[in-house]
Amino acid sequence: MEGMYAFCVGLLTACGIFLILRGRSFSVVVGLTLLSYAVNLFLFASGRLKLNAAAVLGESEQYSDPLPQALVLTAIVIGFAMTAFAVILAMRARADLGSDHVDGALAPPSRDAAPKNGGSR
Amino acid sequence: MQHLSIFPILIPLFFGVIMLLPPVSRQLKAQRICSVIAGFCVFVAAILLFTQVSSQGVIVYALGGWQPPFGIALVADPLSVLMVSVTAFLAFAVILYSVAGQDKGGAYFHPLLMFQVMGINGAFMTGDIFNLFVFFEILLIASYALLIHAGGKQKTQAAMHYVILNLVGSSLFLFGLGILYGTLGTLNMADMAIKVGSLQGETATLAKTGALLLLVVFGLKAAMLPMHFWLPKTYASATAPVAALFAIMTKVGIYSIFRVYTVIFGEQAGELANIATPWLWPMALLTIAIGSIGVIASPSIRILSANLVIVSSGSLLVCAAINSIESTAAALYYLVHSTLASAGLFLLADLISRQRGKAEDRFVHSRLMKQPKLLGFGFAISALALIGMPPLSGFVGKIMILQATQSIAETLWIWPLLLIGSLVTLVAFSRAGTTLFWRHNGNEVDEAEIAKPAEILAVGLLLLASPLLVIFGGSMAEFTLHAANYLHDIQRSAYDLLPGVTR
Amino acid sequence: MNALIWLPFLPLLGSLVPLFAARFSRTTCAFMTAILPAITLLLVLSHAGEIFNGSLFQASIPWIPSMGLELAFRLDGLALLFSILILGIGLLVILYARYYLSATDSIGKFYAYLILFMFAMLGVVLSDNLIQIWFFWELTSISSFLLISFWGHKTEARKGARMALTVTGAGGLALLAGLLILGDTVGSYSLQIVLYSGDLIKSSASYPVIVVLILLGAFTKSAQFPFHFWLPNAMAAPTPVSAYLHSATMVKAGIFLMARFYPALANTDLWFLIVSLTGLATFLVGAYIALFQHDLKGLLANSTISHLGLITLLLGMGTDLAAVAAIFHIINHAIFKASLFMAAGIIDHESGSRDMRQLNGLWKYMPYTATLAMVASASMAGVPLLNGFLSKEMFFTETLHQASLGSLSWFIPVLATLGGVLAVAYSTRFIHDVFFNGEPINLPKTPHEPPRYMRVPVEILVALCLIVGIFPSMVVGDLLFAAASATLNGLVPVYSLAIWHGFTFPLLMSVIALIGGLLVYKNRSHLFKFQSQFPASDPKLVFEGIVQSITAKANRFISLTENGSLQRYIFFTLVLAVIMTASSLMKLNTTAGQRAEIPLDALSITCAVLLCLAALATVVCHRSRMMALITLSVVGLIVSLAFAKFSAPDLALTQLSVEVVTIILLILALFFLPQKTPKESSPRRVVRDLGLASFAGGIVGTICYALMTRPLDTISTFFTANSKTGGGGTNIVNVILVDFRGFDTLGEITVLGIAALGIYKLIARMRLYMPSTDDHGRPWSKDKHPILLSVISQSLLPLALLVSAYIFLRGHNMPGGGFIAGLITSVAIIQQYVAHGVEWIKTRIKLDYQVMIGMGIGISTLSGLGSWAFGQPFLKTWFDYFYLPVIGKFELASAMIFDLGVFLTVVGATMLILANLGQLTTSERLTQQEQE
Amino acid sequence: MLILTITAVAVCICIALILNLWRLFKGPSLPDRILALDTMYINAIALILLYGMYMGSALYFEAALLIAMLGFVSTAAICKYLLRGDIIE
Amino acid sequence: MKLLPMPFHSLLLFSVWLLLNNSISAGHIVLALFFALSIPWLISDMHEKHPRIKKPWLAVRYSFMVIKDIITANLEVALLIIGPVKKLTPGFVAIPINLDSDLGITVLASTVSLTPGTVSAEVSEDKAWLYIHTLHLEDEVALIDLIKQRYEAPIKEIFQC
Amino acid sequence: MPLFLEIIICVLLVIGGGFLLLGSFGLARLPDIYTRLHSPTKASTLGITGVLLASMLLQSHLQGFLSIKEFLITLFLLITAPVAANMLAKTALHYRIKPLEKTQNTHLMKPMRSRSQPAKPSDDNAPKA
Ligand code: NA
Ligand code: NA
Repeated sequence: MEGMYAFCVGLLTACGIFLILRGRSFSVVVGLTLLSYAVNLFLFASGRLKLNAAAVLGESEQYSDPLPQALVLTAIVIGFAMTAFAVILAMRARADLGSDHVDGALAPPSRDAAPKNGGSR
Repeated sequence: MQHLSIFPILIPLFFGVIMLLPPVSRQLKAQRICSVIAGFCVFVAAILLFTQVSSQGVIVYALGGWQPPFGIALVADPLSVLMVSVTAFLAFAVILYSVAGQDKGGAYFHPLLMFQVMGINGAFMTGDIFNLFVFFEILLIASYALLIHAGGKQKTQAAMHYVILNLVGSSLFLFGLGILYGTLGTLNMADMAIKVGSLQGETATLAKTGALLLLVVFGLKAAMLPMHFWLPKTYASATAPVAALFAIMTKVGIYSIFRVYTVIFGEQAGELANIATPWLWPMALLTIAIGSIGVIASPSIRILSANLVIVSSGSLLVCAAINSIESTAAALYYLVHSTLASAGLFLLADLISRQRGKAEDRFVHSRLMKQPKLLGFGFAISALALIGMPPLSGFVGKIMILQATQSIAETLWIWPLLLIGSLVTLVAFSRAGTTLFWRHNGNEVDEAEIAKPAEILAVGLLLLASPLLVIFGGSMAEFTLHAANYLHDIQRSAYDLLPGVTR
Repeated sequence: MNALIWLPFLPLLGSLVPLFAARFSRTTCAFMTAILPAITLLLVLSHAGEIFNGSLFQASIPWIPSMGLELAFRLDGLALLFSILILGIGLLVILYARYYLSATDSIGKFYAYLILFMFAMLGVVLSDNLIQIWFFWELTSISSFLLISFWGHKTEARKGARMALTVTGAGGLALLAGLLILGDTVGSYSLQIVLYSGDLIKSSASYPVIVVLILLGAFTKSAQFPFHFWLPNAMAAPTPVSAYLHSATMVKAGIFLMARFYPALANTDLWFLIVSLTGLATFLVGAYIALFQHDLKGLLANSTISHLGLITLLLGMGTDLAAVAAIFHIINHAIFKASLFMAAGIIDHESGSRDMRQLNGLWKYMPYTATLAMVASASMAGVPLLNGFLSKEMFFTETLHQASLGSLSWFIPVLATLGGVLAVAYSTRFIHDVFFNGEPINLPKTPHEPPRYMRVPVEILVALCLIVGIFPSMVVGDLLFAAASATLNGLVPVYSLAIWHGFTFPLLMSVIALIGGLLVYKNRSHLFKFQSQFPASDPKLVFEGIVQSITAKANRFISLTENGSLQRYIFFTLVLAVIMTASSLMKLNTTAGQRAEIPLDALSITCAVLLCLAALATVVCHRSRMMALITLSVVGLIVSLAFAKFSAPDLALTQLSVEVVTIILLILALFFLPQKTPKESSPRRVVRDLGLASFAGGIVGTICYALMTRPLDTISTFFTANSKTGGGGTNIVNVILVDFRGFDTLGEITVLGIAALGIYKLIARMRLYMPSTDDHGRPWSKDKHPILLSVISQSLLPLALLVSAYIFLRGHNMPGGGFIAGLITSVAIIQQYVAHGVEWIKTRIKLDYQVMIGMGIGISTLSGLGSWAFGQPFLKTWFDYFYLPVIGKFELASAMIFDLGVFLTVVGATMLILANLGQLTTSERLTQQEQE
Repeated sequence: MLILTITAVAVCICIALILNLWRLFKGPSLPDRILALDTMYINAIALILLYGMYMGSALYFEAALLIAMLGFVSTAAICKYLLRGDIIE
Repeated sequence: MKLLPMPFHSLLLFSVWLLLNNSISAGHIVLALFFALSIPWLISDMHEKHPRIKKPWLAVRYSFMVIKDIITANLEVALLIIGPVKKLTPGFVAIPINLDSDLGITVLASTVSLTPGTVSAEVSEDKAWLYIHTLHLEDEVALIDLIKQRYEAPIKEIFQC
Repeated sequence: MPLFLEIIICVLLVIGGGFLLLGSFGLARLPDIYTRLHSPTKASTLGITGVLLASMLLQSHLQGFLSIKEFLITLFLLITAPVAANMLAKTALHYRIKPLEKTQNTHLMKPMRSRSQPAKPSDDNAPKA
């Protein structure tokens, strides 16, 4: 089971990273979401997998490690907040920059536009 | 005073919340008053904490009454109180500056500022590595929101890059944390420091992987090459007080590197001792180099100061790479200096840019400034400080770093880079200063905005820090040495930080 | 501590005086400015007697001990000599500048800079600490920059100042490095110790490095070849500055440095070779260039270079007598060159030009000034009875005693004589070409004598030329001896300051120089013609060109690397992460550990296949965005199932609810984004990214597997043991969240709250692209609120709220909690928004979501603060069991309040985000539809 | 017998899930895919309940309840999006 | 403000709470009462006025009938699904309806969707027609009649609309 | 566990599993979106009800008291499934997805899209406006 689990985590990571490397904000957000699934599963797995061992006193004979679960919960919430911000930022970028490309459709940065002599005289 | 350790976190949180609730939330004026009061309180708390730690030693504050390593503990040690004090001072200046009018142009400026300060202070104070992650996220999300304050295309684009890169960074952080928890089984940094020494063989190898992942994350925050790309645009496009506050943000990354790679993976980490050093060396040196190249290529003050932030990051990373008590002490001094000086320059850039019309802060011919003497004086001060020329604090930091090199090889790598970096900065600043202040068409325009008293006070405070750091350089250097000693000798005091663990 | 400490600081205070005195008349200002330097001079002189008797004054206070920096001063012969020069000539310059500067120049600022420089220079010569020397050294560079660029509106002033600062700054950095190594070698940064550690230093391996670095500092400051080019360009400064800095004091700092470290560093072959050859080259080059200058100040500047070279050469000769001669020439050169600069300034001031092609026959107009200038010039040429002659004689004498070039040693006296010839030639030119040689040509003003008191400083200096020249030992004998003694560590050789030594070889050389110089001057037209064949190169242009080409290269490099492509930045970050982790993972020999694995089952395999296929489909279909969203939902669903399967019901619940909110958010955003992604990655790019992604995925998978198959000993047993007894709950995960690690949760809801605030900021004033059709060009359906959906949503709301309350209340003991409950409530409310629209809701719900966030975080914080009342740390929870007659036993816990805060924050944040985003279009869309 | 039945039913659901995924990929139209997703939610509920029965644990009920509630919300939202573009108006 | 703005919902909430907690202890009854009163009170603004169930007994009978129909419908549909696709005779049907309330229409549409081989696809804007899709359309008129009599009529009676 | 209870549970489970499979089978097999809609809406809903009943019985037995909270899920699904089907049908109509060739009364699709009165069959052939 562990091997399959690890394979899935790796695959999710790979898919997430591939999408993050695309140029469009939506793909990036989807990629980040996939990556955060992978992260959550990974962090969860750091407490090792156990079956029928929910960390609720009296409900199981043995308990899985509750700490990574709590960490993943925190990570999920934070991930949600971050994703939400990124999504709206992507909208804003589309509105402001006229493109949903993560680099926008701006003119090249002013550094290039500056006169070659750098203005020293 | 037993709760003093948590004040630097709770005060901004409390005031941030107050500002979200009516009646304060309805009026900008009330928010400003709140903000200034909060800034002042945080500063006072930080100073009190500083003196308390200086006199009584390290304070461990076990949140929820759960003894570390089981609960989260705040650790007020010399390093963290130093960082918190710098943050508090910087934040106070930034608040002063922003209440003069930069807080307009968008909602929630002051609450966000509070949360940002809370996040930064929390990151410095916490003794728990997952809690460090949480505070990283607080300061990051607040910085995202502050970055887009007052809007504009440049900001949106910069934010896009900044946010996404940091989201990737956060994912890596969690991977790293997962590995470390999966091998060490604990989250308290002192406990990790103890447990890491007994790791052996393949578990140690796995832990090393996690530790190196964290280095990438901290490096990203600290703008370590090749992860520095986000910085110039982000800092240059942010509203002045925000950019000034950001000056401490890269330092959070630096701080974390010192914290993690001297305390946990330091000398006494057994198989994992000093694992970051071989990676830090090349990247730190290249960071200085690329920062210096950026400095010379900078077309405006803001980008110049952003590139200087990269250079200072590189210098600090070099200190981390040297990995000795002296280098850490040097780094801490340099960190305080460079944070305040570059923050001052960011604010100054705004004042200058507002008086130069379309030229803004670019190094081109422009109209005459309204207050050339005042601004010129300020500019000269921050330039001297940042170049590292006497009589201002930069030279002390620089010399301390130079003195901290140990082997000939280190000297041969570091000295030329640092010194040439200084020269490049000197050239850049002399070009900048002469162009900004002397190359004008003589026209004065009436509508140009005069620097307001609060703004001048804020800049003045930040710039004043530099000479003070020199005049009181002796005690300052002594303190940083003390902090560095503590950091490098953590194994001896680790059990004091862990009341819940018996030897 | 004694008065010595105050010596340099009096001028520092003094630099503030003119800023205040500027409001008075210029004379008053000058007078007030002069007071403190004058007092300082008196103080210095008051020490003179004892120093002549061999005393040494020292004073120090600690400053930054860990760095080796202390505030340490020493007043010995050398320092005394230089202090007198700095203060004495400084006072004369103050007087001179009073008349030189025009009414439009800010005299207060000028004096302030000038006195600041005086402070810095005094600091250099009085320092008794290596780092402190450098400290003041750099201050001289800065104040010199300010003075050169005093007329900052002039291009040449800015450029000249920048160049001077760059060159001397670079030298300063070299000097710093040298001094640090020196201090490290000696083991102390105290000059006193260093001066007596000559043998140790010279025998150490780092000696060559030290010498080269320190000399770099000295040579750049003292304008030695090949760093001499900055000095002529610094002539853009007002003439008083040139007289003071660029002849008498600052340029001598390099010389001072060599003299200062003479005991510690000199008298080795390396020293001799570098110093003497550099000096010789500078001596000749400066003299040669000086001859061809048309600018009066240019001539003087280059002659200064030449004379500095001469002194350097003397210091490099390695004999004690040469050192004495060097020091003597320092004095003499300072005197005559300062007076010459002042004279040149007068000429410029009163005739409006410095161009020797225009300036002719001024004798008629200003005979008195001309006389003064002629005397000083003669001293520069080395005419007997003037001070210049004396030291030049000593110089010639020393050149004859050189043997270190072996059989080629005769080169030195010959070249020295050649230099002398050139010196006489340019000195003659200074006199003849300006005061005689026909009539003035096109002068802006009719020249006349300057104001009375403007001449006084020149008069004093010229008088000194004569007095020293005639009564050398009486006037400067003691001073010279003391200075030489300091330079030579007390081992002063026997020397004579007489004017007449009989018919000696040096005298012959002087005669040759005088006659040769006159002849050269007479036939100068040939030389000028010869020189005009070479293209004139302006060092300023060359320097600026270099700086600009470096800037351009840097620009190119930066725009090449920071090309604004986020994909590249992420790529680099990930590549670094991959390299770092891979390098470590390669040492992991066996992936699988000893921990027993859970056997596979069909259900899990099916789910895994589903997950993988859905994830891959998300990648494959990512250009069709809706499709990607659907497959993403599948992935999310399976992930929650996985959490459920592996004993994490809380996680499953959270993941499910977050999933839905995320999907809704993405759908909301998708409306404003293009529906499809264009295909824009090149196949190569895709392959590259696929490679990186799979590599990274492989690494993550490997680590994950390696971790899971190894046993782990964690701190979690503590939580299991204390959850009920210490935290009052049976759901350990929840107890960790609200109690053991409640601080994390407080941070987490703060993040959520901040995110909502930030999103609110983002949404404000957003300009939107609202598609009027979908991506297939179909107009949108007209049915805003389908009837079935509206009715059913309304009925579901109370049920959903009840479920939410249920999940909330059981959280402490069973899977659930404030966060999940908050999300369920939010989803239920959003469902109403979807079903009924914003307008409908607006009239019915009046919740201020921002306040809700504030309340939420506030309540959580306050619940944590409550413990302070009981002297407990923040977030210390409290719980107890109670008994009521009808209801029975029940539990109350402060963690519930904390969780309530979580609940409120989640609802507030989620709604602030979604409702605001939803509202965005509403008003605009209404108007849009009216038009349809 | 119970365990056997549960296993058999689980296999049924596995097949069902795969059929759902097949439809989801095949389409051909978006409503087809959404329908497949919606069906998948229902099958997931069954799966969770079966797991709870298999483990003899009641801890998984809430997860099933949540899927039932939230699955509908997301189906409705996606449909609304396809119909109107803007789901909250 | 009425004490019980939505009595039916209050009853539902009360029983659902006890259902969720699997308990009829005094504490849970108190809580159930609390939620049964407070939630309707909280959201009463959100609720549009719908006709009440005027004939509860009929409603119960109707429910049982629908459940029975669901089961039979499912068997029918099962056969259709398994059977050859060629045999399918799908079709759209427009059913004139005469219900005044949205709730009534919703209940009818839902019932139609859950029972014999039909799915409600659309309600006309004037709420006079219910469009359905059926898997097996043989006699359009008979189908319309069936739906109107078997489902619409009782609903109309239950809600009196 | 008493045998009769076990048998009842198993039967319910088998029914549930069968219908769930059937629903998904129909989803995969049926030829157009409109026919496919029927399959999960009815079969899967019934199937899940079967599983829920089984779960209810088993959990009641295991916990020792009547556990009928599974009813809540059934309730939810019965309420929401028709609405989901309705929304999907609307979407399909909006997307003008062609029904199976032999579908009768396709002329109704146009009024359905515009939510107007049903039109006569002849209108369907009229040129589009
Ligand atoms: Na909307
Ligand atoms: Na039906």
